[in-house]
Amino acid sequence: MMYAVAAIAILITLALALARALLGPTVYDRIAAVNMFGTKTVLLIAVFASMSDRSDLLDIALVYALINFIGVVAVLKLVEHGNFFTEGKTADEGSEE
Amino acid sequence: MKHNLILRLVSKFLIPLIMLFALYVQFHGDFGPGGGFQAGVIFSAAFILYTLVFGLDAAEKIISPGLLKMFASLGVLIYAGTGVAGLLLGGKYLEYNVLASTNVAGQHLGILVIELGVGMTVASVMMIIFYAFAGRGRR
Amino acid sequence: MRTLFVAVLIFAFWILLSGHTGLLLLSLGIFSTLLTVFLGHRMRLIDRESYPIEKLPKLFRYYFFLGKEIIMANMDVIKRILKPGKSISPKVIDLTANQPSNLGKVIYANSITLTPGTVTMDVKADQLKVHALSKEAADDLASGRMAKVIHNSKADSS
Amino acid sequence: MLDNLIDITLLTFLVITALAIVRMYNLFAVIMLFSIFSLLSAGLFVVLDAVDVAFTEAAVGAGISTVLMLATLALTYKHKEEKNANRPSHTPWLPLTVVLLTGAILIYGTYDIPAFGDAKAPAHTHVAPYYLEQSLSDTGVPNVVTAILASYRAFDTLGEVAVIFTAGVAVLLLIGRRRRSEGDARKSGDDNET
Amino acid sequence: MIIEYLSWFCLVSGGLLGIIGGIGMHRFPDFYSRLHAAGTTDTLCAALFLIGLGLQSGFTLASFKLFLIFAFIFFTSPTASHSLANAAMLGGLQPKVENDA
Repeated sequence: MMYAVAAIAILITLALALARALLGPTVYDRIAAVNMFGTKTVLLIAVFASMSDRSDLLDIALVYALINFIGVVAVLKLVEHGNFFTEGKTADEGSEE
Repeated sequence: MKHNLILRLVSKFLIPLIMLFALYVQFHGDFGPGGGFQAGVIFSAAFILYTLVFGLDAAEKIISPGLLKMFASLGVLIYAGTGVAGLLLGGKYLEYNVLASTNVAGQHLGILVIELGVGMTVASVMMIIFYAFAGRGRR
Repeated sequence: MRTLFVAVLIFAFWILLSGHTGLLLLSLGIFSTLLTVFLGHRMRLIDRESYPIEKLPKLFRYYFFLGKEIIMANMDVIKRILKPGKSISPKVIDLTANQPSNLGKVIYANSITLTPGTVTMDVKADQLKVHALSKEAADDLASGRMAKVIHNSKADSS
Repeated sequence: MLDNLIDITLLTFLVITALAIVRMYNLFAVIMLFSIFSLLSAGLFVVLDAVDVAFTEAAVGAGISTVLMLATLALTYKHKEEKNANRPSHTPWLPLTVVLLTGAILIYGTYDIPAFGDAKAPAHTHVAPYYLEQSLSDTGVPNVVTAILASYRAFDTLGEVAVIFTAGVAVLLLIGRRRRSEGDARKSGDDNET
Repeated sequence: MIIEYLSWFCLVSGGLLGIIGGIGMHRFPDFYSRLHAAGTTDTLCAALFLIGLGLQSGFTLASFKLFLIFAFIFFTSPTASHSLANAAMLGGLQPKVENDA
């Protein structure tokens, strides 16, 4: 019961986010919607995992939580430089040690 | 000039965790979902994040394209070599039962080794593809 | 020293992920930890910015404060979403992040983003560009209340 | 009950997204919708209990595919300067006919497929029961998908790895070569073999 | 029993928060204000959901994984929001502002 309520709430949110992604006037609106969609999918999978009592499903949610923002980073990089090969800084440059 | 400070710091924190998670997926394919293919993809995602944030030149200093090609071939070689090892030990090609003293142990060892091969190949090929795409257009 | 600590941390992460304590998986875990730490070291990822181990207790105290702050700000945004008619008056303001360390600046900028109503748009040197949903949110930030808490919790010291 | 609800909702979203992708001309937006598509399919696979497939979808869809598609876009965009070349130059009728015909044939083909959940279907009588019952004692691996992929069907997987390897080689041959004629003094040491 | 009520509370309020955030994505006039509705209510929503689920599963490995999911969302979500705002800014999208001061 509890899980059903949670899942339905997430599905409604997914629908709202999907509508924004489809309407979206600017491309950034769509990306924001995709981002929200990603988080909500993670939650949906987590709810489903708890409901069916299978903790191995949580690994999938974990993957999304870990690497879903790489797409947004790629978008930033593309908008900023127009390519992917521009020299960035090495990791220790600008740090204090 | 400190560019993208937030991104740089958060990536520095997350990349080792993504890599460890990839290795966890690699070695727990027997128990839960996952296996070599998924692990390879996640591992290469960590590298792609590194490339995106710190630039292609920095990434090529960590693992050069030549080394990647070697790893990609090595993965296939490990897989095929496991099969040959089965042949040499008196079984059929890719028959794992003869690899260890008992059948189950042999199967376990064989699966572990070939998954490692799969993971290596997939991770390197993904990185090769990304390097090729990202480096295209660089003068 | 820090590398050792990070290695222990990462190994703990492995154990808790896997939950298996067989000999094979433990040794694979050790192997994975070593590989990760080696690569992390090669990429120069492990330093006092990304794994600030000596500041952990202070950071915890700060995140407790931040949690309260997030809930309050969420309430505010919810009210604005549900209020009929025009409820927002967006502003862009410039702030100076006077935290001495990079870590402090990132914590500050991310805290601004995490509390709804304000999003950090850009970080250049120590200038933050912040988009705020309303005048109140902007004024609250400009008053430097959050920066003061970060300073008091000493999470930002270099 | 709840499973069915989630199933149907996600499938509906999937269809809507697919239609939107077809209708859209802005490639950047299409890539973003693709990542929604991938998220939805991963969710669907989870609900349908295909955990390993869901994992693959998650791993590939979350990171790699978006980045690679964006990279492709970054490469092709420069060569296409005209902004409003939106409308396709061909008429839709020929492709539509082909698609409709193929679809009709495929639907006709489904009449020979055994009914849903039919216990006598070949898929359930041939080797699947053996795999399901014996894999644990044969291989000692709890995850039956891994047991099938890596042990019973190890030849197939070897082929797949070879395919991936070939894909890498092909990409290298096609676009891996740097144009070094334009004064590439900066990089000369470690990638001579490209 | 108390735990039961608590996790009910968490899940319901998390769900409501998510839906309200979704509504906000449609009510607000421009991209930057929508980002507030979407990107940032996400964090609290996720936290509430994961706490609720964690209370259900008790002190197990599963709830540890739930905690990890929360922790990663906690770090990646503001980063993604910031990157997106930064990208939009660099891409030349002007925020609608009211300078009444």
